Amino acid sequence: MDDPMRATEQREMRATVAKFLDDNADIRTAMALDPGYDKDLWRRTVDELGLAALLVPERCGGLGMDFGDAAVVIEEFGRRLVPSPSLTTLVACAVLDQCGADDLLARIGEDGLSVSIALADREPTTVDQGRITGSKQHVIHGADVDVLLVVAGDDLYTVDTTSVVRRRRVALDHTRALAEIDLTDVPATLIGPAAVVTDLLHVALAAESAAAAETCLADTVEYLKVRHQFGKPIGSFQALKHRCADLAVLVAGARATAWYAVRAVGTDELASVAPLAKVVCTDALMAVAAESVQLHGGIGFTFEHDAHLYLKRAKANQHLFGTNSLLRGKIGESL
Amino acid sequence: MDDPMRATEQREMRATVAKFLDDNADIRTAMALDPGYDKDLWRRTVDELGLAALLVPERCGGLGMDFGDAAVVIEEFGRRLVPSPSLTTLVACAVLDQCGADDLLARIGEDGLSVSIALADREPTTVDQGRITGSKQHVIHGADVDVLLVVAGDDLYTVDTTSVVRRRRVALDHTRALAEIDLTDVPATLIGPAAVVTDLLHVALAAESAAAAETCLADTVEYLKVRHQFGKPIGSFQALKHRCADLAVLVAGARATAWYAVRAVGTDELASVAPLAKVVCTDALMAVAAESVQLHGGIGFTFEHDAHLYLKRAKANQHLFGTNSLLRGKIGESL
Amino acid sequence: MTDEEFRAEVRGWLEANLGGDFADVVGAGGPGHEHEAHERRMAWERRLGEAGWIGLGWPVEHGGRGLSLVQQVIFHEECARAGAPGRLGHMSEQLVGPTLLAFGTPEQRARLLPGILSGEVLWCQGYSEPGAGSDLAGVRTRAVRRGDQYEITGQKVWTSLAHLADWCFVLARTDPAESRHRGLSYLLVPMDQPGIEIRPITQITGTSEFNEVFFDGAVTAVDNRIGAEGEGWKVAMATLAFERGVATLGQQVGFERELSAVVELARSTGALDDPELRTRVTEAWIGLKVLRYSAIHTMAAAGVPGVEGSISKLQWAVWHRDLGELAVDVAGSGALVTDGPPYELTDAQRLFLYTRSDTIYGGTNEVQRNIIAERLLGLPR
Amino acid sequence: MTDEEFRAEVRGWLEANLGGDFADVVGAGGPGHEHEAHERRMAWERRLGEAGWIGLGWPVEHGGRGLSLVQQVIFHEECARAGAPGRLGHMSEQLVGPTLLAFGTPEQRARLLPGILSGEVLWCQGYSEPGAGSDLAGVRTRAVRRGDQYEITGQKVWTSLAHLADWCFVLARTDPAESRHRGLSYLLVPMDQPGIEIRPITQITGTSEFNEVFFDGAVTAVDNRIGAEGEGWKVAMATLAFERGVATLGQQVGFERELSAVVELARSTGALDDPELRTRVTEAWIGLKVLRYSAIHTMAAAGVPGVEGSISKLQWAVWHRDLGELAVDVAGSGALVTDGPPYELTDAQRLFLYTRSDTIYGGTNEVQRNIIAERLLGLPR
Repeated sequence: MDDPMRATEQREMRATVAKFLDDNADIRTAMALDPGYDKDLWRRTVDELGLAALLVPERCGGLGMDFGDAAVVIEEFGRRLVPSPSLTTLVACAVLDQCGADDLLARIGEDGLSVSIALADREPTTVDQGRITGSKQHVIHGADVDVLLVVAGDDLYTVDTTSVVRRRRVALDHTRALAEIDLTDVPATLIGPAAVVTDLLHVALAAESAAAAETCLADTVEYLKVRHQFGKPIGSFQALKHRCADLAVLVAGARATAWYAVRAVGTDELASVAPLAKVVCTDALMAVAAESVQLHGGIGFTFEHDAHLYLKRAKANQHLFGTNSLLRGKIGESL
Repeated sequence: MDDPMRATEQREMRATVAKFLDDNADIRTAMALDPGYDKDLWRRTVDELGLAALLVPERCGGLGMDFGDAAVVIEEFGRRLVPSPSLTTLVACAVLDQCGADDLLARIGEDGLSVSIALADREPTTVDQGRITGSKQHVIHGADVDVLLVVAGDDLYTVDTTSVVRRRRVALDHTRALAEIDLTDVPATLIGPAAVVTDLLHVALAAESAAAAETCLADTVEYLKVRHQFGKPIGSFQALKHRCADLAVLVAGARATAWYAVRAVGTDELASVAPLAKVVCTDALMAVAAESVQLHGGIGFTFEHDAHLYLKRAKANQHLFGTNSLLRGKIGESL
Repeated sequence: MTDEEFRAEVRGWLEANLGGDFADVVGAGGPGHEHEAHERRMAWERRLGEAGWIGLGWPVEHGGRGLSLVQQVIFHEECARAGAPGRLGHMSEQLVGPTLLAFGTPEQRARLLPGILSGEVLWCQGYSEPGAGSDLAGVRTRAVRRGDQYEITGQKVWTSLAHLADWCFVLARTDPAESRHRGLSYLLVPMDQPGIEIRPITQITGTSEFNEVFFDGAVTAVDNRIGAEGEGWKVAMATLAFERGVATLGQQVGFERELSAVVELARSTGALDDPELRTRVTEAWIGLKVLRYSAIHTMAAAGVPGVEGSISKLQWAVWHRDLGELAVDVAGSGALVTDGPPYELTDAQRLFLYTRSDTIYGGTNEVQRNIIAERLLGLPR
Repeated sequence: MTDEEFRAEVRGWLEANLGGDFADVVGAGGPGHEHEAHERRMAWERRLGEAGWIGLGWPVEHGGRGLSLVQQVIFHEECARAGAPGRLGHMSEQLVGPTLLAFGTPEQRARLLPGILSGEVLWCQGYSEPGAGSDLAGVRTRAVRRGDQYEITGQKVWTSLAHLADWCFVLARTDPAESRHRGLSYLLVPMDQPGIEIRPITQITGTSEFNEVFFDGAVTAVDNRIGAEGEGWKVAMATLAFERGVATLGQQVGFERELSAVVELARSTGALDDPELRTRVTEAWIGLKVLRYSAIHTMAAAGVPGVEGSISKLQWAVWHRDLGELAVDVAGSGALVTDGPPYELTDAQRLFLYTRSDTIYGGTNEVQRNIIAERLLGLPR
């Protein structure tokens, strides 16, 4: 959702990204590729949209845009479920900027590097004299990105990707490959505190999920307008209309919440808003995607139709970087 | 719901009770009376339906019927929300029978005494050398019944009603008066173990609530058939139809659960089924009553219409003798 | 003036007045208490009017202050925060005023706006009828023209404040040959006349906020018709859109206070340690944040909301109703009895019962869903 | 034989066979595994047939055993408890058999029932079409009579087991001049012929259970029509009612096993200590009890259920779908990845995805709600 304060500017950028993806992204092909995303598309994303340089500050030769702009890109990728390391690359750049990791930022912007962040422990991660040992899981496109940031304890490090063992796992969500990463006494460069990493990932997932929910609902509504049963469009059946209306309320709330969370980046409010936004927006996507499968009937249960891709993305987003029940539990503790 | 195994016999009894109540019970008048119920109606209930003697064994001069029969009576009172100590009297008789309290049972049957059970502690209840001290609350019609059974520790006692202080409280549910009872060194007669008291109260509330849910849904459906808006009966609007259908599923489940619980009285299964049935059936009533208010629109928000009486009975039943969240918590512990 | 300066001004004024000679009405007339302290709350309306706090968003040339949406919200927020009494002038200011501004003649504006701005003249709404609740086009109250007057006969219902109001805005059928939304007119009718009888309706809370109003040959001047004869539907629909305005954000301060009370209650009854109730409290808390972000977003994005009003209404009404049920559930068995005779409800019980009306009045949930499905999503009728 | 003796007999036989040469199919073909072990499961059908376990409730004169509903339920319960493989003969026994018993001619019964009873002949269902899913009266597949044959052209969809079945029961339009539910006939069509093409449909689980079936001049003898020409609607509706029969109670044993697995998973992931998930697990457990009591009650009260079937379908489908989501939620982040390439789902993931079909096939939730609202509650169309 556009920041109303900067509506015109962001609207143009959104339109550019949208057109680029509509013209070039082929989700079905990409998700069937070995890395789980289309590396050529990534290259063109970098070259034509300047995605890698988007959040790289101007002092490092980048475009120096802010997280609100990044959210626009994340949303357009997200609403189409385009497999891509764009979300993690953008979040990583925002983090690196806060840590003042100018050299790495310059390199990412210049060479158009893809980045991911290894957050979730598979086995405990420890750092001893500048070397990390441990194992990470659920690293988005982690087997294939150029740069890996690793969270260990309260700090964030970067590691040489050739010194770690990276395994692609088949993910429930076909459109988002996940990797396991083993680190054995791997030399690591300290980047700074990891404090905002999780918050920014939550905000990114929130923005993506709200946008995906919006698109999934719109697609479902369109289907209800054309699909006829009992002699009329099924979208004229009031029971379905009311369910769609309830979903529209959820989506409106999710959009507003995501937008608020994006604006909270860089403020004290971020720590409390980010997990809440993640929960609200991914739950909204799940509700919409579940109804989308149901309202499409049999066709919604086929692999061929996209409804299940939204369903799987929804469930994955609910579970990534802290399950929603866990996050809600923490929110409850703060009452 | 009739026990299918004894369908004919119970159907007749149900019809008799139903006719008696339809002809004689005036809920609005009764709930406005000082005791909160119609004592004359109680007297006629005893004389004409033999309610007090229903569960009194034949050896004590009673009718010697079983809890399935009692459930039929409880349901017919419950579905009409008739204020009456009949539920507690019947449960008390079932308990007294199990404890072999023949003298008291004979007296109840013969004199048509009304009975209630003081279960919930207001202040801790202790027994010392045959004397009870403590305070009880939420005693159904407790300020006005002839006989009071008091649970203290694991045991059930009867106390002289003139030796206790009884206070009527205004209840949320206008159709079920509740009392507080203070006991100060009151002589008490031990009746037996209190083990099944709560279970039987739960089953009784379950049966009552399932029946009330059924009637409340039927009344709502009738209203939807006659109320016209936008040029047709609002019951023809599919969104409302589907919501009623979902309620019908809930009610069917509640009826079956209540029926199963009633049949479990006297078996080992009772302890696990009773609280579950109480939860399921009172929740179903709440769902139906809440939708009933909504579907009646403005008129459902008036004191004059009965919708709110079901809503209040539902909420009260959810909270009586262990709130549903508490009971569900206990069920969860048993997993 | 910056928004923060404005906020300080509002706060200062409220402190002086609610801390001063209006201390007795702090918290009066909130949800479930609408029937209380009418006289003092009418005095409060006049005090607001004197100080220029009515018509904040109206154009300056019509006696308003031409303030921004943000500042209007600030005013409502501060009022809620300070425990200012529930407004009796809500319908006057939020419904009739904007209607006059949009559809009134210069003469009508000059005659009727000042009384609203001064807080001295109270209005009530004459839309719903026993046979036409959600379906306003089914209105059957008739107005027959006799010379320069209309003679009105019929019955209205759910008219809050009818017994206090000076005027009622009535949707009536002026052309009996037409049906549905054609042939209706929007008439302003003085309440103090023999042809009008008012009967209070007792609600499920045991109190009365609403009334039935019987018109039996009540009269009003033709000059009191807003818009052309037969154009009443258009005027009435616009009025309904005004209803869902900036008050929503201010309302949330009240929600916040209610939720805090529920959390406190939950803490005291131990419900916060119950897994199920704890989860529901958390969800209510999250839900309120979403309401807040939604209101802020709507305001920032659009200005005056259109169909977004239906989304907002549905969203908060459901949240509020759920909060009401949560309140009695965390109260536990304490919710079984009331504070005292005759039927003095606890706050939790009041919230439980009162919020049942939220999903009904001002357009039922069902009507809001129709609007969202058809106008926002474009689903076919 | 008492019910308990019967149960002992069933249990003994199952132990001997599933503990013996059918040990390899224990647990095969359950929800989400429908596509597995077809050959061995066909052998299992034949073994059931040999031992007389098919057609338990059918009249003795037609080769059945005339057992009571309770005993039929016992058989299904014991099968589920022993982990007997998912039935391939479900449609043969539960749909076609009862249809032949109710509407077939003596010749048709004599010719077709034995193959069903022996477990040797498999049937599939040809009702749904791409344009007519929930709305069966919209069927467009046509059957043109040529002499003593029908020539069938059209497309069916969601046909499970089409690639294994010997016969398909097809709802086709024999009178093109009629529309909706008039002019349809109920035809039995042999699958092994050139005019039929079968294409598997890949499901969201990544596996294939259902097919599209294309009829392009496929033929069947007029003798294979059940009921009169043009009376197919009546026959098909009766078949649908048969579908919701006694299998429900047996099915619950499977549900119980699934729920136990979810509880175990929750224990192992710590989800049972999470207030929210713990509450949901408890609710699932309570819900299963309600399903069980409901099935027992329906059986005791009514015998063969009518509209009660819609209540039961809606009730269990929603419960099962919720269980599927609960399964992946208690699995937590473990549900993010699968057991291995290519797309080998965990049990929890499978349940999550597979149960999405429960609320769609065999009459969507929406269709069931229509039936309940109109036929049980009598609400107007």
